[in-house]
Amino acid sequence: MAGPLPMMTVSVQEADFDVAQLQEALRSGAQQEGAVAAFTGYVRRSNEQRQVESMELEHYPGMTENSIAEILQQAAARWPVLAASVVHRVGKLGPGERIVWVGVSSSHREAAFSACEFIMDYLKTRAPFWKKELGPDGGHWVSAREHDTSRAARWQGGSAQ
Amino acid sequence: MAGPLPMMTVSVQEADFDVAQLQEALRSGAQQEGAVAAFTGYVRRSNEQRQVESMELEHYPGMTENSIAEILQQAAARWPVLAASVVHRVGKLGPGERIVWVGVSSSHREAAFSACEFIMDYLKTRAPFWKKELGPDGGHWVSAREHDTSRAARWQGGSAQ
Amino acid sequence: MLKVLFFARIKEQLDCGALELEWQDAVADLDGLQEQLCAAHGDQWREVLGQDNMIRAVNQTVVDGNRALRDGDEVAFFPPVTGG
Amino acid sequence: MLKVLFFARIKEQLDCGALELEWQDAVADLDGLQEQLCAAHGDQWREVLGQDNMIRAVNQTVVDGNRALRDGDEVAFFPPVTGG
Repeated sequence: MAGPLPMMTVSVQEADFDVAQLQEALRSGAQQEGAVAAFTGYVRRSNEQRQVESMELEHYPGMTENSIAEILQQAAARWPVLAASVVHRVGKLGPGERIVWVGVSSSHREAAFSACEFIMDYLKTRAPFWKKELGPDGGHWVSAREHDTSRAARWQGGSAQ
Repeated sequence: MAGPLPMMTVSVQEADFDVAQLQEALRSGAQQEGAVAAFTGYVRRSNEQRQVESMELEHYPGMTENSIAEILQQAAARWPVLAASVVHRVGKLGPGERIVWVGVSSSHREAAFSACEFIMDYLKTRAPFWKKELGPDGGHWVSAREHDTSRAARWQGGSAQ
Repeated sequence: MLKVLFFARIKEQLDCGALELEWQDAVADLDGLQEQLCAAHGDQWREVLGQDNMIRAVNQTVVDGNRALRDGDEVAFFPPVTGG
Repeated sequence: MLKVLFFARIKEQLDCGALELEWQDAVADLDGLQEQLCAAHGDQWREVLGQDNMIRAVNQTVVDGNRALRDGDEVAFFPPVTGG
Protein backbone atom coordinates (compact mmCIF):
# COMPACT_ATOMS: atom_id res chain seq x y z
CA MET A 1 0.00 0.00 0.00
CA ALA A 2 1.12 3.58 -0.65
CA GLY A 3 1.56 6.04 2.21
CA PRO A 4 2.95 5.52 5.69
CA LEU A 5 3.16 1.99 7.06
CA PRO A 6 0.09 1.02 9.09
CA MET A 7 0.52 0.98 12.85
CA MET A 8 -0.06 -2.56 14.11
CA THR A 9 -0.17 -3.64 17.72
CA VAL A 10 -0.64 -7.02 19.36
CA SER A 11 -1.21 -7.62 23.05
CA VAL A 12 -1.70 -10.95 24.82
CA GLN A 13 -2.63 -10.20 28.40
CA GLU A 14 -4.47 -11.39 31.50
CA ALA A 15 -5.95 -7.97 32.23
CA ASP A 16 -9.33 -6.80 30.97
CA PHE A 17 -9.44 -3.92 28.49
CA ASP A 18 -11.58 -0.87 27.69
CA VAL A 19 -12.78 -0.79 24.09
CA ALA A 20 -13.02 3.02 24.03
CA GLN A 21 -9.37 3.38 25.11
CA LEU A 22 -8.23 0.79 22.58
CA GLN A 23 -10.12 2.60 19.85
CA GLU A 24 -8.57 5.96 20.83
CA ALA A 25 -5.09 4.39 20.69
CA LEU A 26 -5.87 2.89 17.30
CA ARG A 27 -7.00 6.28 16.01
CA SER A 28 -3.85 8.01 17.31
CA GLY A 29 -1.80 5.48 15.40
CA ALA A 30 -3.66 6.44 12.24
CA GLN A 31 -3.08 10.20 12.65
CA GLN A 32 -6.70 10.50 13.78
CA GLU A 33 -7.87 9.52 10.30
CA GLY A 34 -10.17 6.78 9.12
CA ALA A 35 -13.29 5.00 10.20
CA VAL A 36 -13.03 2.12 12.69
CA ALA A 37 -14.53 -1.36 12.44
CA ALA A 38 -14.13 -3.36 15.64
CA PHE A 39 -15.06 -6.76 16.97
CA THR A 40 -15.32 -7.88 20.60
CA GLY A 41 -15.61 -11.52 21.62
CA TYR A 42 -16.93 -12.57 25.05
CA VAL A 43 -16.94 -15.74 27.16
CA ARG A 44 -20.17 -17.67 26.57
CA ARG A 45 -22.55 -18.32 29.44
CA SER A 46 -23.35 -21.76 28.10
CA ASN A 47 -22.05 -23.86 25.23
CA GLU A 48 -23.64 -26.96 23.70
CA GLN A 49 -26.10 -27.20 26.64
CA ARG A 50 -23.25 -27.09 29.17
CA GLN A 51 -23.26 -24.30 31.73
CA VAL A 52 -19.97 -22.38 31.71
CA GLU A 53 -18.79 -21.32 35.18
CA SER A 54 -15.39 -20.09 34.02
CA MET A 55 -12.90 -20.45 31.21
CA GLU A 56 -9.17 -21.08 31.11
CA LEU A 57 -7.39 -19.64 28.10
CA GLU A 58 -4.01 -21.17 27.34
CA HIS A 59 -1.63 -20.02 24.62
CA TYR A 60 1.84 -20.60 23.15
CA PRO A 61 3.87 -17.58 24.27
CA GLY A 62 5.98 -16.19 21.47
CA MET A 63 4.24 -18.04 18.66
CA THR A 64 0.95 -16.34 19.58
CA GLU A 65 2.28 -12.82 19.16
CA ASN A 66 4.20 -13.71 15.98
CA SER A 67 1.26 -15.44 14.32
CA ILE A 68 -1.07 -12.52 15.07
CA ALA A 69 1.48 -10.02 13.74
CA GLU A 70 1.62 -12.08 10.54
CA ILE A 71 -2.19 -12.07 10.28
CA LEU A 72 -2.19 -8.26 10.64
CA GLN A 73 0.47 -7.91 7.95
CA GLN A 74 -1.57 -10.06 5.58
CA ALA A 75 -4.61 -7.86 6.22
CA ALA A 76 -2.57 -4.70 5.56
CA ALA A 77 -1.29 -6.19 2.30
CA ARG A 78 -4.85 -6.84 1.09
CA TRP A 79 -6.66 -3.70 2.20
CA PRO A 80 -5.72 -0.01 2.71
CA VAL A 81 -5.37 -0.31 6.49
CA LEU A 82 -4.26 2.76 8.47
CA ALA A 83 -3.95 0.94 11.80
CA ALA A 84 -4.89 -2.45 13.22
CA SER A 85 -4.81 -3.81 16.77
CA VAL A 86 -5.49 -7.13 18.43
CA VAL A 87 -5.85 -7.64 22.17
CA HIS A 88 -6.40 -11.22 23.36
CA ARG A 89 -6.76 -12.24 26.98
CA VAL A 90 -5.38 -15.44 28.53
CA GLY A 91 -5.77 -17.07 31.95
CA LYS A 92 -8.99 -17.54 33.88
CA LEU A 93 -12.08 -15.64 32.69
CA GLY A 94 -15.67 -15.57 33.93
CA PRO A 95 -18.87 -15.91 31.84
CA GLY A 96 -19.64 -12.74 29.87
CA GLU A 97 -16.09 -11.36 30.21
CA ARG A 98 -14.33 -9.86 27.21
CA ILE A 99 -11.86 -12.24 25.52
CA VAL A 100 -10.71 -10.54 22.34
CA TRP A 101 -10.80 -7.17 20.60
CA VAL A 102 -9.86 -6.53 16.99
CA GLY A 103 -9.91 -2.97 15.65
CA VAL A 104 -9.08 -1.73 12.16
CA SER A 105 -8.91 1.87 10.99
CA SER A 106 -9.18 2.73 7.30
CA SER A 107 -10.33 5.61 5.13
CA HIS A 108 -12.64 3.13 3.39
CA ARG A 109 -15.33 1.57 5.51
CA GLU A 110 -15.53 -1.59 3.40
CA ALA A 111 -11.78 -2.11 3.89
CA ALA A 112 -12.17 -1.61 7.66
CA PHE A 113 -14.99 -4.18 7.81
CA SER A 114 -13.29 -6.72 5.55
CA ALA A 115 -9.88 -6.49 7.24
CA CYS A 116 -11.48 -6.78 10.70
CA GLU A 117 -13.47 -9.88 9.73
CA PHE A 118 -10.44 -11.39 7.94
CA ILE A 119 -8.32 -10.93 11.07
CA MET A 120 -10.97 -12.56 13.28
CA ASP A 121 -11.36 -15.51 10.88
CA TYR A 122 -7.59 -16.10 10.81
CA LEU A 123 -7.25 -15.57 14.56
CA LYS A 124 -9.82 -18.33 15.09
CA THR A 125 -7.91 -20.81 12.92
CA ARG A 126 -4.23 -19.82 13.17
CA ALA A 127 -3.35 -18.18 16.48
CA PRO A 128 -2.32 -20.77 19.11
CA PHE A 129 -4.96 -20.21 21.81
CA TRP A 130 -6.99 -22.96 23.46
CA LYS A 131 -10.15 -22.55 25.51
CA LYS A 132 -11.10 -24.87 28.34
CA GLU A 133 -14.59 -24.41 29.76
CA LEU A 134 -15.07 -25.23 33.43
CA GLY A 135 -18.57 -26.10 34.61
CA PRO A 136 -20.50 -28.26 37.08
CA ASP A 137 -19.44 -31.35 35.08
CA GLY A 138 -15.74 -30.50 35.20
CA GLY A 139 -13.41 -29.19 32.50
CA HIS A 140 -14.06 -29.39 28.78
CA TRP A 141 -11.64 -28.35 26.03
CA VAL A 142 -13.57 -26.42 23.39
CA SER A 143 -13.53 -28.21 20.03
CA ALA A 144 -12.34 -26.46 16.90
CA ARG A 145 -15.27 -25.73 14.59
CA GLU A 146 -15.17 -26.89 10.99
CA HIS A 147 -17.21 -23.79 10.26
CA ASP A 148 -14.33 -21.54 11.38
CA THR A 149 -11.95 -23.31 9.02
CA SER A 150 -14.29 -22.75 6.09
CA ARG A 151 -14.80 -19.07 7.04
CA ALA A 152 -11.02 -18.58 6.95
CA ALA A 153 -10.63 -20.54 3.72
CA ARG A 154 -13.04 -18.29 1.81
CA TRP A 155 -10.43 -15.45 1.94
CA GLN A 156 -8.04 -17.53 -0.14
CA GLY A 157 -7.97 -17.15 -3.87
CA GLY A 158 -10.91 -14.75 -4.32
CA SER A 159 -10.71 -11.02 -4.92
CA ALA A 160 -9.36 -8.74 -2.20
CA GLN A 161 -12.61 -6.91 -1.62
CA MET B 1 -36.11 -15.18 13.91
CA ALA B 2 -36.79 -17.51 16.81
CA GLY B 3 -36.27 -16.41 20.42
CA PRO B 4 -36.87 -13.05 22.04
CA LEU B 5 -37.16 -9.98 19.83
CA PRO B 6 -33.86 -8.17 19.34
CA MET B 7 -33.40 -4.97 21.32
CA MET B 8 -33.01 -2.08 18.92
CA THR B 9 -32.22 1.51 19.84
CA VAL B 10 -31.81 4.65 17.74
CA SER B 11 -30.48 7.94 19.00
CA VAL B 12 -30.03 11.16 17.01
CA GLN B 13 -28.20 13.60 19.26
CA GLU B 14 -25.85 16.58 19.41
CA ALA B 15 -23.80 15.14 22.29
CA ASP B 16 -20.69 13.02 21.85
CA PHE B 17 -20.80 9.37 22.94
CA ASP B 18 -18.54 6.77 24.56
CA VAL B 19 -18.20 3.59 22.51
CA ALA B 20 -17.50 1.42 25.58
CA GLN B 21 -20.72 2.60 27.27
CA LEU B 22 -22.74 2.06 24.10
CA GLN B 23 -21.32 -1.43 23.77
CA GLU B 24 -22.17 -2.26 27.40
CA ALA B 25 -25.74 -1.07 26.85
CA LEU B 26 -25.97 -3.17 23.69
CA ARG B 27 -24.76 -6.24 25.59
CA SER B 28 -27.26 -5.70 28.41
CA GLY B 29 -30.01 -5.62 25.82
CA ALA B 30 -28.84 -9.01 24.58
CA GLN B 31 -28.83 -10.66 28.04
CA GLN B 32 -25.03 -10.36 28.01
CA GLU B 33 -24.82 -12.84 25.16
CA GLY B 34 -23.21 -12.62 21.77
CA ALA B 35 -20.18 -11.13 20.10
CA VAL B 36 -20.24 -7.46 19.05
CA ALA B 37 -19.30 -5.95 15.70
CA ALA B 38 -19.19 -2.17 15.76
CA PHE B 39 -18.42 0.68 13.41
CA THR B 40 -17.47 4.26 14.28
CA GLY B 41 -17.40 7.05 11.70
CA TYR B 42 -15.47 10.29 12.28
CA VAL B 43 -15.37 13.78 10.73
CA ARG B 44 -12.65 13.90 8.09
CA ARG B 45 -9.73 16.32 8.48
CA SER B 46 -9.72 16.97 4.75
CA ASN B 47 -11.91 15.92 1.85
CA GLU B 48 -11.11 16.13 -1.87
CA GLN B 49 -8.09 18.39 -1.13
CA ARG B 50 -10.23 20.78 0.91
CA GLN B 51 -9.27 21.37 4.53
CA VAL B 52 -12.23 20.74 6.87
CA GLU B 53 -12.43 23.19 9.78
CA SER B 54 -15.80 22.01 10.98
CA MET B 55 -18.90 20.20 9.82
CA GLU B 56 -22.62 20.93 10.09
CA LEU B 57 -24.85 17.89 10.16
CA GLU B 58 -28.49 18.54 9.27
CA HIS B 59 -31.28 15.97 9.39
CA TYR B 60 -35.04 15.52 8.95
CA PRO B 61 -36.34 15.04 12.51
CA GLY B 62 -38.85 12.22 12.72
CA MET B 63 -38.07 10.69 9.35
CA THR B 64 -34.46 10.10 10.47
CA GLU B 65 -35.41 8.01 13.50
CA ASN B 66 -38.10 6.12 11.57
CA SER B 67 -35.87 5.31 8.62
CA ILE B 68 -33.08 4.04 10.89
CA ALA B 69 -35.52 1.89 12.89
CA GLU B 70 -36.68 0.40 9.58
CA ILE B 71 -33.05 -0.32 8.58
CA LEU B 72 -32.50 -2.10 11.92
CA GLN B 73 -35.64 -4.18 11.45
CA GLN B 74 -34.49 -5.22 7.99
CA ALA B 75 -31.14 -6.30 9.43
CA ALA B 76 -32.85 -8.30 12.20
CA ALA B 77 -35.03 -10.03 9.61
CA ARG B 78 -31.96 -11.15 7.62
CA TRP B 79 -29.55 -12.16 10.39
CA PRO B 80 -29.88 -13.63 13.92
CA VAL B 81 -29.37 -10.29 15.66
CA LEU B 82 -29.60 -10.19 19.48
CA ALA B 83 -29.34 -6.39 19.73
CA ALA B 84 -28.54 -3.48 17.42
CA SER B 85 -27.96 0.21 18.11
CA VAL B 86 -27.36 3.30 16.04
CA VAL B 87 -26.20 6.64 17.45
CA HIS B 88 -25.85 9.50 14.96
CA ARG B 89 -24.80 13.01 15.88
CA VAL B 90 -26.16 16.22 14.35
CA GLY B 91 -25.19 19.88 14.64
CA LYS B 92 -21.68 21.34 14.49
CA LEU B 93 -18.75 18.91 14.76
CA GLY B 94 -14.99 19.43 14.62
CA PRO B 95 -12.45 17.46 12.54
CA GLY B 96 -11.75 14.02 13.97
CA GLU B 97 -14.92 14.00 16.11
CA ARG B 98 -17.12 10.92 16.22
CA ILE B 99 -20.22 11.14 13.96
CA VAL B 100 -21.84 7.73 14.02
CA TRP B 101 -21.73 4.43 15.90
CA VAL B 102 -23.40 1.22 14.81
CA GLY B 103 -23.20 -1.83 17.06
CA VAL B 104 -24.65 -5.29 16.51
CA SER B 105 -24.64 -8.21 18.93
CA SER B 106 -25.12 -11.76 17.69
CA SER B 107 -24.14 -15.28 18.73
CA HIS B 108 -22.64 -15.65 15.25
CA ARG B 109 -19.75 -13.39 14.41
CA GLU B 110 -20.44 -13.47 10.67
CA ALA B 111 -24.02 -12.29 11.35
CA ALA B 112 -22.71 -9.48 13.59
CA PHE B 113 -20.27 -8.31 10.88
CA SER B 114 -22.78 -8.60 8.02
CA ALA B 115 -25.62 -6.88 9.86
CA CYS B 116 -23.32 -4.05 11.02
CA GLU B 117 -22.02 -3.42 7.49
CA PHE B 118 -25.54 -3.69 6.05
CA ILE B 119 -26.81 -1.08 8.51
CA MET B 120 -23.95 1.30 7.66
CA ASP B 121 -24.50 0.86 3.91
CA TYR B 122 -28.22 1.61 4.26
CA LEU B 123 -27.61 4.47 6.69
CA LYS B 124 -25.37 6.10 4.07
CA THR B 125 -28.02 5.89 1.36
CA ARG B 126 -31.41 6.02 3.14
CA ALA B 127 -31.26 7.99 6.39
CA PRO B 128 -31.96 11.71 5.81
CA PHE B 129 -28.72 13.30 7.04
CA TRP B 130 -26.73 15.90 5.14
CA LYS B 131 -23.15 16.97 5.80
CA LYS B 132 -21.86 20.46 5.11
CA GLU B 133 -18.11 20.93 5.42
CA LEU B 134 -16.91 24.36 6.49
CA GLY B 135 -13.35 25.35 5.56
CA PRO B 136 -11.18 28.34 4.59
CA ASP B 137 -13.06 28.50 1.24
CA GLY B 138 -16.51 28.60 2.86
CA GLY B 139 -19.20 25.95 3.12
CA HIS B 140 -19.49 22.91 0.90
CA TRP B 141 -22.31 20.38 0.92
CA VAL B 142 -20.82 16.90 0.73
CA SER B 143 -21.86 15.08 -2.46
CA ALA B 144 -23.50 11.69 -2.32
CA ARG B 145 -21.15 8.99 -3.59
CA GLU B 146 -22.24 6.66 -6.37
CA HIS B 147 -20.04 4.11 -4.62
CA ASP B 148 -22.29 4.18 -1.52
CA THR B 149 -25.35 3.50 -3.65
CA SER B 150 -23.71 0.46 -5.22
CA ARG B 151 -22.54 -0.82 -1.81
CA ALA B 152 -26.13 -0.67 -0.56
CA ALA B 153 -27.51 -2.23 -3.76
CA ARG B 154 -25.36 -5.36 -3.40
CA TRP B 155 -27.48 -6.45 -0.39
CA GLN B 156 -30.54 -6.73 -2.61
CA GLY B 157 -31.46 -10.04 -4.16
CA GLY B 158 -28.44 -12.11 -3.10
CA SER B 159 -28.31 -14.58 -0.22
CA ALA B 160 -28.65 -13.37 3.34
CA GLN B 161 -25.13 -14.28 4.37
CA MET C 1 -53.39 22.31 4.30
CA LEU C 2 -50.10 20.80 3.03
CA LYS C 3 -46.85 21.13 4.98
CA VAL C 4 -43.84 21.43 2.66
CA LEU C 5 -40.24 21.04 3.92
CA PHE C 6 -36.88 21.68 2.25
CA PHE C 7 -33.53 20.43 3.51
CA ALA C 8 -29.80 21.01 3.14
CA ARG C 9 -28.62 22.49 -0.18
CA ILE C 10 -32.23 22.85 -1.39
CA LYS C 11 -33.20 24.81 1.70
CA GLU C 12 -30.25 27.16 1.15
CA GLN C 13 -30.88 27.60 -2.57
CA LEU C 14 -34.55 28.44 -1.97
CA ASP C 15 -33.80 30.33 1.24
CA CYS C 16 -36.81 28.50 2.65
CA GLY C 17 -37.00 25.62 5.14
CA ALA C 18 -40.74 25.14 5.41
CA LEU C 19 -44.03 26.53 4.14
CA GLU C 20 -47.70 25.71 4.31
CA LEU C 21 -50.10 25.61 1.42
CA GLU C 22 -53.89 25.75 1.43
CA TRP C 23 -55.40 22.52 0.16
CA GLN C 24 -56.68 22.81 -3.43
CA ASP C 25 -57.20 20.47 -6.38
CA ALA C 26 -54.07 21.79 -8.14
CA VAL C 27 -51.89 20.19 -5.44
CA ALA C 28 -53.67 16.82 -5.39
CA ASP C 29 -50.47 15.09 -6.46
CA LEU C 30 -46.70 15.61 -6.07
CA ASP C 31 -46.12 16.92 -9.60
CA GLY C 32 -49.02 19.33 -9.21
CA LEU C 33 -47.64 20.60 -5.91
CA GLN C 34 -44.19 21.11 -7.45
CA GLU C 35 -45.66 23.02 -10.41
CA GLN C 36 -47.71 25.16 -8.04
CA LEU C 37 -44.58 26.04 -6.01
CA CYS C 38 -42.62 26.93 -9.15
CA ALA C 39 -45.46 29.02 -10.57
CA ALA C 40 -45.76 30.94 -7.30
CA HIS C 41 -42.03 31.51 -6.66
CA GLY C 42 -40.49 31.81 -10.11
CA ASP C 43 -37.58 30.49 -12.18
CA GLN C 44 -35.15 30.05 -9.31
CA TRP C 45 -37.51 27.55 -7.68
CA ARG C 46 -38.21 25.83 -10.99
CA GLU C 47 -34.50 25.32 -11.54
CA VAL C 48 -33.74 24.13 -7.99
CA LEU C 49 -36.71 21.76 -7.64
CA GLY C 50 -36.17 20.44 -11.19
CA GLN C 51 -32.68 19.13 -10.40
CA ASP C 52 -32.11 15.57 -11.59
CA ASN C 53 -31.27 14.02 -8.25
CA MET C 54 -34.04 15.71 -6.23
CA ILE C 55 -35.65 13.37 -3.71
CA ARG C 56 -39.30 13.78 -2.71
CA ALA C 57 -40.87 12.27 0.38
CA VAL C 58 -44.52 12.12 1.45
CA ASN C 59 -45.23 11.70 5.15
CA GLN C 60 -41.55 10.86 5.72
CA THR C 61 -41.38 8.10 3.14
CA VAL C 62 -39.36 8.55 -0.05
CA VAL C 63 -41.52 8.42 -3.19
CA ASP C 64 -40.33 7.44 -6.68
CA GLY C 65 -42.26 9.27 -9.38
CA ASN C 66 -45.61 10.95 -8.84
CA ARG C 67 -48.03 10.21 -6.00
CA ALA C 68 -51.50 11.45 -5.02
CA LEU C 69 -51.56 13.81 -2.01
CA ARG C 70 -54.21 14.28 0.66
CA ASP C 71 -55.11 17.25 2.81
CA GLY C 72 -52.77 17.19 5.84
CA ASP C 73 -49.84 15.46 4.11
CA GLU C 74 -46.23 16.44 4.84
CA VAL C 75 -44.11 16.71 1.70
CA ALA C 76 -40.32 17.11 1.71
CA PHE C 77 -37.79 17.98 -1.00
CA PHE C 78 -34.15 17.13 -0.37
CA PRO C 79 -30.87 16.18 -2.11
CA PRO C 80 -29.29 12.70 -1.88
CA VAL C 81 -28.40 11.90 1.71
CA THR C 82 -24.80 12.04 2.97
CA GLY C 83 -24.84 10.89 6.59
CA GLY C 84 -23.06 8.01 8.28
CA MET D 1 19.38 -30.38 22.19
CA LEU D 2 15.75 -30.20 21.07
CA LYS D 3 13.09 -28.39 23.07
CA VAL D 4 9.69 -30.10 22.83
CA LEU D 5 6.45 -28.42 23.96
CA PHE D 6 2.91 -29.74 24.43
CA PHE D 7 -0.20 -27.60 24.81
CA ALA D 8 -3.81 -27.78 25.96
CA ARG D 9 -5.51 -31.20 25.78
CA ILE D 10 -2.25 -32.84 24.62
CA LYS D 11 -0.35 -31.46 27.61
CA GLU D 12 -3.04 -32.82 29.95
CA GLN D 13 -3.21 -36.22 28.28
CA LEU D 14 0.58 -36.64 28.45
CA ASP D 15 0.83 -34.90 31.81
CA CYS D 16 3.81 -33.10 30.31
CA GLY D 17 4.18 -29.49 29.16
CA ALA D 18 7.80 -29.47 28.00
CA LEU D 19 10.88 -31.67 27.78
CA GLU D 20 14.36 -31.52 26.34
CA LEU D 21 16.00 -34.18 24.22
CA GLU D 22 19.69 -34.69 23.47
CA TRP D 23 20.43 -34.17 19.80
CA GLN D 24 20.88 -37.48 17.93
CA ASP D 25 20.42 -38.72 14.37
CA ALA D 26 17.18 -40.51 15.30
CA VAL D 27 15.47 -37.13 15.84
CA ALA D 28 16.76 -35.49 12.65
CA ASP D 29 13.19 -35.04 11.40
CA LEU D 30 9.72 -34.55 12.91
CA ASP D 31 8.52 -38.11 12.31
CA GLY D 32 11.75 -39.47 13.87
CA LEU D 33 11.31 -37.24 16.91
CA GLN D 34 7.71 -38.36 17.36
CA GLU D 35 8.70 -42.05 17.09
CA GLN D 36 11.50 -41.49 19.60
CA LEU D 37 9.05 -39.91 22.08
CA CYS D 38 6.55 -42.76 21.69
CA ALA D 39 9.26 -45.43 22.05
CA ALA D 40 10.54 -43.79 25.23
CA HIS D 41 7.17 -43.10 26.88
CA GLY D 42 4.93 -45.97 25.76
CA ASP D 43 1.48 -46.62 24.26
CA GLN D 44 -0.28 -43.69 25.91
CA TRP D 45 2.03 -41.24 24.13
CA ARG D 46 1.74 -43.15 20.86
CA GLU D 47 -2.04 -42.87 21.01
CA VAL D 48 -2.13 -39.19 21.99
CA LEU D 49 0.52 -37.97 19.52
CA GLY D 50 -0.97 -40.13 16.76
CA GLN D 51 -4.34 -38.34 16.88
CA ASP D 52 -5.64 -37.34 13.45
CA ASN D 53 -5.89 -33.62 14.04
CA MET D 54 -2.53 -33.18 15.85
CA ILE D 55 -0.72 -30.02 14.79
CA ARG D 56 3.08 -29.87 14.79
CA ALA D 57 5.10 -26.65 14.75
CA VAL D 58 8.85 -26.16 14.33
CA ASN D 59 10.30 -22.93 15.69
CA GLN D 60 6.78 -21.56 16.15
CA THR D 61 5.68 -22.18 12.58
CA VAL D 62 3.05 -24.82 11.80
CA VAL D 63 4.41 -27.60 9.59
CA ASP D 64 2.36 -29.83 7.28
CA GLY D 65 3.85 -33.33 6.99
CA ASN D 66 7.41 -34.19 7.87
CA ARG D 67 10.32 -31.72 8.15
CA ALA D 68 14.05 -31.99 8.89
CA LEU D 69 15.10 -30.77 12.35
CA ARG D 70 18.32 -29.15 13.50
CA ASP D 71 20.06 -29.09 16.84
CA GLY D 72 18.49 -26.27 18.87
CA ASP D 73 15.04 -26.39 17.24
CA GLU D 74 11.85 -25.88 19.24
CA VAL D 75 9.11 -28.37 18.37
CA ALA D 76 5.51 -28.11 19.58
CA PHE D 77 2.57 -30.53 19.50
CA PHE D 78 -0.92 -29.12 19.95
CA PRO D 79 -4.60 -29.64 19.04
CA PRO D 80 -6.53 -27.36 16.63
CA VAL D 81 -6.68 -23.83 18.00
CA THR D 82 -9.85 -22.42 19.58
CA GLY D 83 -9.09 -18.79 20.46
CA GLY D 84 -10.81 -15.60 19.36
